[in-house]
Amino acid sequence: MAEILVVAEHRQQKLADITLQMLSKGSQLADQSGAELLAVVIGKNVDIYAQELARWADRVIIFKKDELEGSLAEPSQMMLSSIIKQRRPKLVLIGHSSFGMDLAPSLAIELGVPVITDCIDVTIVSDNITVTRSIYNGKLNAVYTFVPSETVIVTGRVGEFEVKERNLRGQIEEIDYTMQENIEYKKFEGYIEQKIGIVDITQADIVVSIGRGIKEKENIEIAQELAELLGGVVACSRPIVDYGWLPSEYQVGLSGKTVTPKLYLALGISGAFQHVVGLKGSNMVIAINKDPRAPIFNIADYGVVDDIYKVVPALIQKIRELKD
Amino acid sequence: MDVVVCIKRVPDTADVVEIDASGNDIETDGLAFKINDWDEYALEAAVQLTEKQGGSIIAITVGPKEWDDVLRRALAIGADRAIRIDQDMVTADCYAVAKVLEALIRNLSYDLVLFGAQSEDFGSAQLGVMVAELLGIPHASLVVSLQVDQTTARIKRELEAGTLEAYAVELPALLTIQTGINQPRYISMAGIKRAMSKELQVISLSDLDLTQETLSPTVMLEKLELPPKDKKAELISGSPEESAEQLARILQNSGIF
Amino acid sequence: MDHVKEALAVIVGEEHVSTEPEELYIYSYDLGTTEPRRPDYAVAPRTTEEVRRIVELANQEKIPIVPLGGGLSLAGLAVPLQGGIALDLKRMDTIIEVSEKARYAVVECGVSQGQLTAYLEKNHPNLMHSEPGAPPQATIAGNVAIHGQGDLAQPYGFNSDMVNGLEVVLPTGEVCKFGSCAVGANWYTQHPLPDVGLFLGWAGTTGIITKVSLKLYPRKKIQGVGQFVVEDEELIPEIIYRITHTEAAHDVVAFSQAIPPFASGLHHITINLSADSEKELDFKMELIFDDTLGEYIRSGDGGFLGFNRGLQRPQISKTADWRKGGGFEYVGAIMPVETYPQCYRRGREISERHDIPYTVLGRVIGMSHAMMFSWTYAFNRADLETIRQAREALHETDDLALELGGTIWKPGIYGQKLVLERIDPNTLKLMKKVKQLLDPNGIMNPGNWEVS
Amino acid sequence: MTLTSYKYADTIHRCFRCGYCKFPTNWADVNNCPAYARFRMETYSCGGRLWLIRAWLSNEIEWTDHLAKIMYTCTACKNCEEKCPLRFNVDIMNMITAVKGEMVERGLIPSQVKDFLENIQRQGNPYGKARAKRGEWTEGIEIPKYKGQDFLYYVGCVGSYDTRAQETARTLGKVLTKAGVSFGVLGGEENCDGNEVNALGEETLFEMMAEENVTQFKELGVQKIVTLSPHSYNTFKNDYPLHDGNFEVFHYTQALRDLIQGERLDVSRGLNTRVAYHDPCFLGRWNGEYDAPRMILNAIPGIELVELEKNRAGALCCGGGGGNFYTDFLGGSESSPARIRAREAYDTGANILAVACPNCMTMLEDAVKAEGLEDKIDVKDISEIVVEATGIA
Repeated sequence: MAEILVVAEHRQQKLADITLQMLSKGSQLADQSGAELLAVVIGKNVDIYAQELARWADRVIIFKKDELEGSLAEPSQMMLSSIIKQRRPKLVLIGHSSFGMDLAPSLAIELGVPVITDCIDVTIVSDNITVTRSIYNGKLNAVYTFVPSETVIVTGRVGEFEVKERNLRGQIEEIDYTMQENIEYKKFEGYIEQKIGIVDITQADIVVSIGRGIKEKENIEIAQELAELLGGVVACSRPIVDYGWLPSEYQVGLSGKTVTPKLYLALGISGAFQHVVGLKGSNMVIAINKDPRAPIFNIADYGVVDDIYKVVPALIQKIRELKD
Repeated sequence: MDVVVCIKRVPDTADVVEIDASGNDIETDGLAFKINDWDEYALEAAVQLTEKQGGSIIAITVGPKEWDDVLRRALAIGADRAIRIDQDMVTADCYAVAKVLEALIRNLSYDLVLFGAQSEDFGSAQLGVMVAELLGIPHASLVVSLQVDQTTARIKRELEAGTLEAYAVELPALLTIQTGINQPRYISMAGIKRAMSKELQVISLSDLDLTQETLSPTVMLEKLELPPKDKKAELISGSPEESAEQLARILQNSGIF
Repeated sequence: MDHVKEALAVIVGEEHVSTEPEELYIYSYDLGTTEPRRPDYAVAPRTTEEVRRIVELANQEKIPIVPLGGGLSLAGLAVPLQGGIALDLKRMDTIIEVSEKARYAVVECGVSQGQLTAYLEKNHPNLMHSEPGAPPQATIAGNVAIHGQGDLAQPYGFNSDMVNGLEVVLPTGEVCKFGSCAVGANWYTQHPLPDVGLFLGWAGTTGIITKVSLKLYPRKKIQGVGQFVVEDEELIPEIIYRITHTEAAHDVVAFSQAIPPFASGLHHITINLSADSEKELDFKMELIFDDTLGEYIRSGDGGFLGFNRGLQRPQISKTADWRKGGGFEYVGAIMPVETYPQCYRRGREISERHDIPYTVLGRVIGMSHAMMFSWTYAFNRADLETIRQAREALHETDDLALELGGTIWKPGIYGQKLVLERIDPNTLKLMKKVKQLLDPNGIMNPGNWEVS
Repeated sequence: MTLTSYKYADTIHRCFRCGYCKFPTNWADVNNCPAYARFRMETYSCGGRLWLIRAWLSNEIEWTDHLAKIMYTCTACKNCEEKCPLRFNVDIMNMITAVKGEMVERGLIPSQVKDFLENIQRQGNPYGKARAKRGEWTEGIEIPKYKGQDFLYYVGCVGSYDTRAQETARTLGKVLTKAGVSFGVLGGEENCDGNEVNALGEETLFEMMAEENVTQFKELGVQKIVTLSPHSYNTFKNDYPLHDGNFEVFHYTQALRDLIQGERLDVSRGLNTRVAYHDPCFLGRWNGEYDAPRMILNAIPGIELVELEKNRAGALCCGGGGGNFYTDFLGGSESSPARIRAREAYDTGANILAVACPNCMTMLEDAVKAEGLEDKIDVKDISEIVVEATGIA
């Protein structure tokens, strides 16, 4: 029977969200195309993930290598290529995460199979796999197909695929793989955790978040004023951290934090997906941005197309008035 | 420390992107072009390395004649020489581009190969890692910190949720550079003019013993389309004061204050 | 961020505190020859309350505070000799009150001389204050803190004698008022309460003056300046005695300088007159230039160079360009009027020995009670040798002023040392007691007036 | 570059830092240097800048982002040159521009300035908007393309792209049409004039832009230019002749004055209101034109022209010069020069604050709103006042 293989990702004793997203998409595709879903997990103590993976996958394959640390792209590639060569799945699904970005392209080269990364949709219609990518910073979508190949690799964008619970009890199989070489050329030296800041933006009910549109470091104050007025905290998108205007613990997004506030107020944030993925759990999103085409307006509940300097001070004043 | 930096030319799409008549390319009339943002960080990282430790920088790209402008820019930033493989591969798949780059880099002397972590236009974030695999050298993607001694690159990769991971990678190695690793310097027009005298070599596929056939695609772009607007914000209009008033009411009615 | 900076930012707002190398560089210099010394913080408060909290913090942290207004003393009084906080007070620039009838103005400490002049011209054209010869950025409070004088010194004395009241943040953080304002709402007189005025002349070592009430004087409609010149410096004391006897002038200055060369060696006396009518002006002109100075003209000893209406604002900074080099410093000294001839001759010698164009100037204070002298030495900021020359000349001039029986005005460290060596031992003891009482932690402008 | 190779090595140390540069003509405050007004630290005054330039070039201090920002907060308003009593004052602007040039050369400029210049390099305007859209401001009105008419009406980047300034650009077009002036615009073929690029120290880029513009103007047979912006006026008049571009250049207020005086434009309908006029730096201090705008306003029946306390050579800059209308280093505070200016305008009791520069327009209109004075005083361009006085719809 044809197989779809999902590569499970985990870090520091936790299965990554993207893995559940890929499993959900994978099982849907498996159902549609009459394939079996295979989940592969590699690394230290990975047997602890087996039961959870087996809820989605027909078969869970475990490479338990307790000496492995770090993101594991290289050892994963070795073990994955061996199993892919052996089982020839028609589709390999990997998350387009820091792990997947390090792994998928080189795996594809080693196997000599096509790869398309960062997909926001995957369909299989009568054995033809079609994927959709979001390009030009969300302005266009591109639809791709593959030249005929026994196996293709697809990486999926974080946060694009909904998690749908399943209750299978897949078969669990542990493979004893002997690594032919020790990976001396790339040594893991540890994780660097983000400093815990004075404020924890993940716990806030109200987040006033600023982006490139704030223009000047000094102007962060006006966002702070609004945040204080609403009893919330200030957060930001990546450019603000890149400029060194706020420390990284204030960053919302893929490489930053995920927030789940009642209100997410995006000031001068264009809404790149890497940012948006961190605020999807917000109850209400309001965006103020000068550019009417900013993608943030596609995910916001309310939007104002205007200069934040004009609107925010006025907003502060109105809220004061209403509060009094 | 000899560094090869691979760069790309992309359209400046800050304003608007439209699909052309063919349906699988964008309308380039009236578009301005620029060096890919991430690649500028990679070049800056290379320049900072060689400023400190000596060595040379070669900037390379694959593209038609117009792409010389990004190489000129790379030379102005601090590359010592530049090579353009004269082949339009804008719509080619990454695998083919990776093979072309590998064929060139294989014959260059290098300790490090740097790529931008992704491109602004297609954003696949895969080319660098592919080239590393083809070259058979270690790689690391999403590098946000880089220190190099004679044999080793000590790097930090950006993971999710604010975590970084540190590695010591043996040289030669290939790294893809994430934004924020540095602040790319401004390149003055005088600098660009001065760089006109630096060496910019143009080579063809046949110089690399490659033929069109070896570059046959593995994936096909079928069409471009506008993303469906699944949800669109309710836009509030009026003067800033009017908008502010409405927003304040919305916040009040939602019990925010 | 270090915790002191953080605490300062809480007090004055982040924008108004800096530890950046650029601010620290700029506040490490004054405009004269004093060697720079970097502060650790540059801070610009807006209110007395902010100043008070900064002083409290400085006491907790044992950090020096060096207050400055225009920063134009030239003698290094605003250079943070022991680091700490450079406290730029120029944001405190509100003119709080002008009493037309009681002729005084209450100003915050950052109000500049130029600002008050412009304000009075616009809103109280019948009033003026005694404006010093400094650039207009010099502050009222800074000027009284160093016993400055201005263009009304001849009739009315030192500017510090024109103080009607003060608000001061003590070195231990208490805010005190002195004068009638300590008792009621009016700032019209410093007397007759028991004298606790321990702040004038102390150059910021006993507290930070945050408000000043300054006396204002009638401003007449016509202003002008008459020039008289003599060749023989020995005549100057007598001439000044006679002019002041008329009680008709409002500023009298004698000077001699090397530039322009044709006038070198001549002694100019400028006599500012003011009048409300042509009749009054004619009367004053006749009284001074005919009745009083006519004798010198007739004997050929002196010449009347004319009378120009309107007052030129001081352009003293031009001296800074004499050696094409952005700098000058002068020794100021309060001298007996009869020392003018020696002051001129010896000062000129010092200048010439150091290869600096000489300029010796004396402004009459009061009814010939004294003269405020300045021996000015231009230097070229880009040429260390000229700075060294100027510094040597300044030190020699400090010595000279004391040798001739004068006292040094707003002395720098070198001059302060000379004065303290000579001062009455009991006076010195009292100064020590005062300083220790007011500033137990020694945080206020340390390095200056180090009596303990 | 070191101090010795700095063009002003012989003069840079001559600043005494006496502080005259901060004052308006009448000494009323120390806020007439816009950057000093905003930050009130000595470093931001002209004297502070000159001392820091010398310290940097002689390696007493290192380059920092903060140093660059201090230099780039200078709005090139020329108040310092006007007030400095020393003879080297004629070169103060040049001294600062030269050091900005050195920072540009070394690539060490604030990110906002980098964005500005890269946007110009790429799209020919500081906003980074598509070059192709430069002519969109003409949509919806009849405005002729330039084809050898008497005047080239040059609009500039702000008038072409800023939505508020676009209105002004259109209004002026209507006024010129009404007066029967033979003129045309370049629309999408117009390129940036480069005045700000020059002020930001990107000399080579400026030279290229000037040469391109001169070539284009000559090919089109342009002889007379009327500009919307004093910034364009300044560079066409003073810099382009050095690049072989000798055109007869008018700021539009000069053109309108001539039209009114020549009775080609009838403003007799008048306007009953009180107007205060804000002198733009690049018309006033840079080019000595203080009278043309006032003559226009005085020619309109019913207008009572009042003066801001700080006017003509003593006017306070709106804070938008030297690229600051884009980089906005001086924004975000009640001490922002534009907001100080808005309060000063309100203090005159005027109903209208008249401007003659699109940069001033955007800066001051925002400031009036930020001050909550939008119901009390309107910011209007002189062309907009004229259009009302002529009764053109």
